Amino acid sequence: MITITHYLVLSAILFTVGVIGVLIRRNAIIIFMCIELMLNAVNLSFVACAHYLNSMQGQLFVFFTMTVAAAEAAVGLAIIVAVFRNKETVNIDDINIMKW
Amino acid sequence: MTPVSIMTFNILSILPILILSGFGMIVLFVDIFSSRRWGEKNLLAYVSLLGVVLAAIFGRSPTGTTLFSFNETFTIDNYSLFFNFIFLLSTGLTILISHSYIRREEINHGEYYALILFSTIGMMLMASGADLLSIYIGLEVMSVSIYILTGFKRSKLISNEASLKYFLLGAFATGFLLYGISLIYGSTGAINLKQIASFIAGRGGIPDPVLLMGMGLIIIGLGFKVASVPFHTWVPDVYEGAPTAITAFMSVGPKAAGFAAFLRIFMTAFGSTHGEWQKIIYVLAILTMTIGNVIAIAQTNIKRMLAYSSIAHAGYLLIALVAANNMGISGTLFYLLAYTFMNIGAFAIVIVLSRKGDECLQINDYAGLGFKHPFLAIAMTLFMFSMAGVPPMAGFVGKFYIFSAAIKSGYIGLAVIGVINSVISVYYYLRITVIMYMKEPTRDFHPLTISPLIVVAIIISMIGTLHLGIFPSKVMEIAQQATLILK
Amino acid sequence: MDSRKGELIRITTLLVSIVVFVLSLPLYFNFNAHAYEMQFVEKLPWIPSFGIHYHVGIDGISLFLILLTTFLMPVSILASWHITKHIKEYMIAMLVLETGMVGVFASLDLFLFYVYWELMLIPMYLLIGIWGGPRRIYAAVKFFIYTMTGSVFMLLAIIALYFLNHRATGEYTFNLLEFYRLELSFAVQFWLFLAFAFAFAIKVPMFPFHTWLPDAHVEAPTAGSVILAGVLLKMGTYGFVRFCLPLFPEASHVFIPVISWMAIVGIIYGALVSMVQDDLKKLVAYSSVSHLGFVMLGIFAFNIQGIEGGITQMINHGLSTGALFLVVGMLYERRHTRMIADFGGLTKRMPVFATLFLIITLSSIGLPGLNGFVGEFLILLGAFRSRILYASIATSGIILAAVYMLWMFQRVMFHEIIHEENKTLKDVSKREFAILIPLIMIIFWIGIYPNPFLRKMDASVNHLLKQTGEKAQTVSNLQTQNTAVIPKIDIVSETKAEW
Amino acid sequence: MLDLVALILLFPLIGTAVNGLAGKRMRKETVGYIACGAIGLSFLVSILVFCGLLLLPPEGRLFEKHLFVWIESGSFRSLAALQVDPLSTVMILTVSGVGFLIHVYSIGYMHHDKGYHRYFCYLNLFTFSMLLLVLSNNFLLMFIGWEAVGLCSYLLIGFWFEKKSASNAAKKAFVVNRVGDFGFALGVMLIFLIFHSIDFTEVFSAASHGNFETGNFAITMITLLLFMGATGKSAQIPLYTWLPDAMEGPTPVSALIHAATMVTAGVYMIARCNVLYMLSPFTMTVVASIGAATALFAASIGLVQNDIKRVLAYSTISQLGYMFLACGVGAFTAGVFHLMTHAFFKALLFLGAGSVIHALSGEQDIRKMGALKSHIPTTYKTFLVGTIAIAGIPPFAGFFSKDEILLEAFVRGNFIYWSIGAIAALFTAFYMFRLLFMTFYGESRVDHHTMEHLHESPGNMTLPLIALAGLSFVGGFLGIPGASAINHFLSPVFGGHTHAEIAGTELAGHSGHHGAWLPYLMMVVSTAIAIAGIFLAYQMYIKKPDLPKKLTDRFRFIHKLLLNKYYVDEIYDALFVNPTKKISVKILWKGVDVRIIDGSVNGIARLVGGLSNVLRLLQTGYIRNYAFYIVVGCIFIVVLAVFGK
Repeated sequence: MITITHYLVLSAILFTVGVIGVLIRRNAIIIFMCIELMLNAVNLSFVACAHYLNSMQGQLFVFFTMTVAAAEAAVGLAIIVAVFRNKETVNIDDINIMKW
Repeated sequence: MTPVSIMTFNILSILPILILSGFGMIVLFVDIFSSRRWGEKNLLAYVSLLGVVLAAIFGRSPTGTTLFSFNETFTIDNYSLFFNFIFLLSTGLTILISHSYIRREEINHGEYYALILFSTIGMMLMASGADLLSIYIGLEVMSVSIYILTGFKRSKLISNEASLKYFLLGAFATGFLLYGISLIYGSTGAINLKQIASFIAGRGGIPDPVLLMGMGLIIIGLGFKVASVPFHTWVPDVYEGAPTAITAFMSVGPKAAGFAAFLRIFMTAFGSTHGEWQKIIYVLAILTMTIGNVIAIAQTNIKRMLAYSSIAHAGYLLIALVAANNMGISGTLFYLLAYTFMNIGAFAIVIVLSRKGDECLQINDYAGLGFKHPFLAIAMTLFMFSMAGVPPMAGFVGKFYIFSAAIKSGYIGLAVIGVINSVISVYYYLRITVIMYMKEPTRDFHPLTISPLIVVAIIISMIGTLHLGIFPSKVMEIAQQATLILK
Repeated sequence: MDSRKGELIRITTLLVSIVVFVLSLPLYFNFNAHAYEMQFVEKLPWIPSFGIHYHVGIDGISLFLILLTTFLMPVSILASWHITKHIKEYMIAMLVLETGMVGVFASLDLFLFYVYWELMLIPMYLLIGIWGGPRRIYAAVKFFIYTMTGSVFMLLAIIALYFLNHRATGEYTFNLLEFYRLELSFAVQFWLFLAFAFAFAIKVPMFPFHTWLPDAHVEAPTAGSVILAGVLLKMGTYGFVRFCLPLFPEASHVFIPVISWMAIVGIIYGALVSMVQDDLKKLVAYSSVSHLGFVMLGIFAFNIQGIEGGITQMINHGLSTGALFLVVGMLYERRHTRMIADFGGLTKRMPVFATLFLIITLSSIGLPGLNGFVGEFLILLGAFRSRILYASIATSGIILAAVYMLWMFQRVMFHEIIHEENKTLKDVSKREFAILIPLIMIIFWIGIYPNPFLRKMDASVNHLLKQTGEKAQTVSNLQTQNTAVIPKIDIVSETKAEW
Repeated sequence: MLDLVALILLFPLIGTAVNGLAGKRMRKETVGYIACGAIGLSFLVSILVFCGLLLLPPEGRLFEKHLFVWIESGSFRSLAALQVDPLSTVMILTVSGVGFLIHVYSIGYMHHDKGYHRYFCYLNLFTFSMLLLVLSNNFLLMFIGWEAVGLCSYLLIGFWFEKKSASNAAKKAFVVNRVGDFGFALGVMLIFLIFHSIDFTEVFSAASHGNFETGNFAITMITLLLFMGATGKSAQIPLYTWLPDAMEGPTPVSALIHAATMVTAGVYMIARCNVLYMLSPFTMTVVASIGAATALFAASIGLVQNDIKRVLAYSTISQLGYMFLACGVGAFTAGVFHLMTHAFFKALLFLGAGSVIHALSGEQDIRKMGALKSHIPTTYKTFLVGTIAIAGIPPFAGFFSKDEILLEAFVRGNFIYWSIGAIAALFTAFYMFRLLFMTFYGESRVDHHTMEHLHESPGNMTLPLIALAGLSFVGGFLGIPGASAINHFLSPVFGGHTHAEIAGTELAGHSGHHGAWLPYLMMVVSTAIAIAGIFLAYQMYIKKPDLPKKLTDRFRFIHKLLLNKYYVDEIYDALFVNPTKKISVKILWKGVDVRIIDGSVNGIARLVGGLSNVLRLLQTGYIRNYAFYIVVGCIFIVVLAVFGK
């Protein structure tokens, strides 16, 4: 029997994977994808809860999250492209003019 | 399954948002049909300014009453009106200081103003949101617009870098916020703030661990927006890299919006679990003030210094959140308004002194300004003393308000740390005046081309700073009324 | 800026300050010496939502400090005649400073008081920082931050009083006169006293919080030094009299040994360090530490002689030390140095100056018949009545005062002229004479006939003593319990109010 | 007539003011006339006041003139009020009289000085201060005069301020006096604490009405503290060191300081407070011992000094020691009497010395004098009178007063006091005649250049000398044993402790042991001692001029010790002055102030600055670091939220 707990644990694992990905990867696009993974982990948790609670609001939330994520993706990729055009790299360790 | 009912909404409640959206579209359209050669794009500033003014005028109408719209996901009350005023003010001032700046920096695109207007809409949504969803959407609308604005100087690597940093970290933090929301939703079955509150009250005010965890994650998401340590790290870099006018905008609008959401969520939804979250905020407040102020001392770039100062100010505001009494909330409102004036004023001066290709951002570049451009120097001095919390400037009254709130709730230790920090901050604020008045100029000041709009912005900021410092009473009363809604 | 415009600015400012002085005179003549209540009170709502009023008034304690301020102002403006750099800004700063100073002495609303207290930091800071000497930036910043450090704690204490008062009376107000009626527990008094005393002790400055003073004095322009020594330092001592004593009587009593010993150490230490300075301004600055030690000792004698002496000594110090700084400034204008070793034998070239300088020096030493003595003696008498030991040690300060002042005077004014530059010095000009003569006349007046001054203080000081005494008695048994251990205070329960 | 008493003070004050403010623009003669006239008028009024007092019955001879309330605070009140009684009358007569003569003398002596008007201004102020001191009716007003004479001595000793030694001496005088004043001030405070008043009449009547038992601790403290003031002002051990240095001033100033004003203040004060002192046997012992010790100590130094003024200075200290000895044994009248006669002859001697110095164009070393007798005859004759008077040869003034003191020391004190006094008397006679012989007799050691300018002083200098010589001769008759006018006159002040009563009662008790012949025996003995001293001096400096040299070689150590004044100045420097300076510079200023206090103030600032530079390194600029901080914060918050109960 797959209970709500399983979903939530899976969601937590996915989220953690996303977080770790953000921490250890260098490529900006991959980092962004890890963030997307985090968002989707959250979506999973929302849907699971909505189902469990018999509530529509969670489902609704997921739609908004996806929309927002899409918008973010558009903007984010554009930014990465802009960086790439000036610097010709998407390695975040090379993007380090401003510090201290 | 709860049926999704047809939404009922009061058009008045979203009128300012509609106006701003409309003007955002208009700006975009006008932009398409205007050519740079004829200077028609200069009109865009006036168009957007008109939008802001109209939004402010129409936003005022339902004062005193509380309106709910969209199935109680959106509310207009004194609280959100006060914040709307702050947002519109900061937007208006930003447009005033942007006008000449973006022309000089050759980023005079119509999208600039449109994005500012859209991000203002986001802020308003955050302040007016009555459930977590609308707050989240507001936050994203605001953030995404600002991600773009930060990178608006496309050809400048520094701007790209700031934008990328802000975007990646912002999205990352949003992930935490969302996860927090989902946990709260899972734990309480609600995303409406009032329902969450009643759910917790139903449990006798004793929250379960999942709820607490969700609360913690929300603190991260919002803490990121208000620049609280340790989620502040983006602030100096992004402030430095962004176009200065946008830095000014970012330092006041989104911060205010962050606090608006912070206060509303924690006072309305988690008000009864104050004991649980105050200790977290307590630690964050101390860290934020101290780290912001201490690191600011070593800065040589004025934008970075103001960035750290902005972090420190967030720390003071968190004190008010810890205190969590009506005085603290109205103090926050007051403080944010005062902060809007003094911070945008300061950045306006920075913009005036910069020129294309040479932004004049080193603090030492200000040497000798005091007697070369007395008006600018006096204005800058005023803003610095105000931020340092010296009477009779607005910053003092704000700090006084917040420390009063802390003492009222018995957080003497926090107040003591707060005032010590405010002494530390005096050092770097004073340094600006020292350099302006007491050092010989190290370089020539090029003849400044000061556009009248930016002068208007500076004068408004000065008047605001002084007025709130000397006659704060009226605004205080409004702020106090605004807080009543949260309890 | 052309010189005519500068001259106009100077004269205008001078006239303004003189008018202010003349306007302040009726305060003295119309002052009712038999009433202890505040007089010339004005009370207007300012920030009603916090219960803050523009509430000013004077009594016998603040009367003379206000007069001192308005009197020293034209004098210092006259002493600033040589300022040519940014004359307009300079004069603006001076007048803002005056506003702040008078405001501090007249405020009866603690919020208003604090605003003025901080407000006058800015012009003083600018005066030191822009028109000061070579290390002016260091001195100015140190002055500002040091003073601010103290005062922020006072701000917290003021806020705490505000809530305590609300808890006791249900009224939100910053009215000092209301606060006087509060019955605070000893523990609360203890901490609030500390917060206030810290701010004031820095301002006075009491040993060991005095190190900002020599720096500030050395770097400040002449007028800045005069105002700093003449008025600003008095704010600290005035604060003790106006706030610490009547608001926290039991705590004040408990702190008598601490404050007294700090004062005594200040007296002796200030004198000894002053003795060996080679910079004239530093010497006078350290002598201020010593003099204000006397004032503090007198205030904490808790009897009428001590406090009246203390107030008199505040005035005296303002006059004498102010005059000393003026004199040093005159020397500096001539020679552009303040090192004692660069002078010597000036009496020969500047006999009139020598006479005036000598009178001022003697006034500072506390020669009977001049003003300094009246204050010092009353202070010591008061201290002697309360604690013989303190007074006995402190009295040795009068020996040291003679040593450091006369040694300085000797090295500057006596001997042969050894430096070539000193052989062509000019005696005092008419303007300089006009600066010093009013001061010297008052020095003699207070020395010979101080009674009019003392009488105007009587009622207020008696009332103050009654306040401290009566309130102290009510909780006097607490004293004995609490002297040994620092009281632990449940701050939350003491101040926490309903949401 | 008594109402005029304020005028006594007013005239010198006017003189001071006029000369001080306008003196520079006036002719020298005018300045001199104004100054002398002021003091002269003051003297005349003093005589009137004296007559007025005489008209009153002896027990009612107390008059107070209230001028205004000076300081009033709470129960403390100090009036500006003057008190006329026999003691103050004796003092004002002496002060204004001798002061007047000195003023007249100064006209000639200071004629060539550039600071003429300044000098007279100070001189008038000096006299004013002293008159205020003796006329005041309470301790605090007295303290004004007390300090003001210190100030005037400062001004006058440092009159030639270009001379480093002069200004040093001036400062020393003021500071040493301040040390004494420290005690005096404390004494006044203690008086107020005990008596709740500082008026002489109230304090003394409270003290004499038996409220305090003899030996009362508070009274002892009061009297000791006051005495401390007296040691400073009247140059007693241990605070006498300023007086010899005070010779740096113009000679008439020395005369004024040593004779009429300043140094006598201490004796006057103790005499004034006799009621208190009589209540404290311990203090009396201290006073007497210090007086006796000072008398001997200073006299021994005087034996070998070579500066004409220095010899006189040490003789003054020694004579003051006598006065304190007298007061210490309770013979206040004798003390005051000696004070008066001493004023005459010491003024005479100093002015005479001044005349000598004037004649020798400023030479002060007696080794460079000799055989001046015929060159400056008037000076010589008057100086001889003074010398005889101080040596104590009857019937000159010094004899009577000194003899009375020795007698009292023996009768009321003990043999030791007497013998010390006697030895000091021997020394006095010796060194004074040594001075006389070396100056006026023997072979001339004056160099040629000076010799050419050698001249007798002008009339306005010799006339005062003659007048003082006359006073030194007749002054003693005021106090002839058995028929002492001064005893009689002063008896109301010294109440139950007058000489007359002693003669009647106590002496009667003593006479059981010693018999009524004692006073006469004493006279003979003291005369013999004086003659012995003179004889010794004659032997050494006239008969066998090589003897002193031999003795010096023989007792090299003692001679050196005496010549260097027992190294007291050096000891004081090593004990107090230098350590204080060193501690102040090295420890307090450079150490505590700069290093510790300012060091920690700046240290905190530096610490914050350093912290700033460290913490900013956290801001690495790497996104992954920033993300890492967020995660750390997240873990922290979640832990705190969930588990932080």
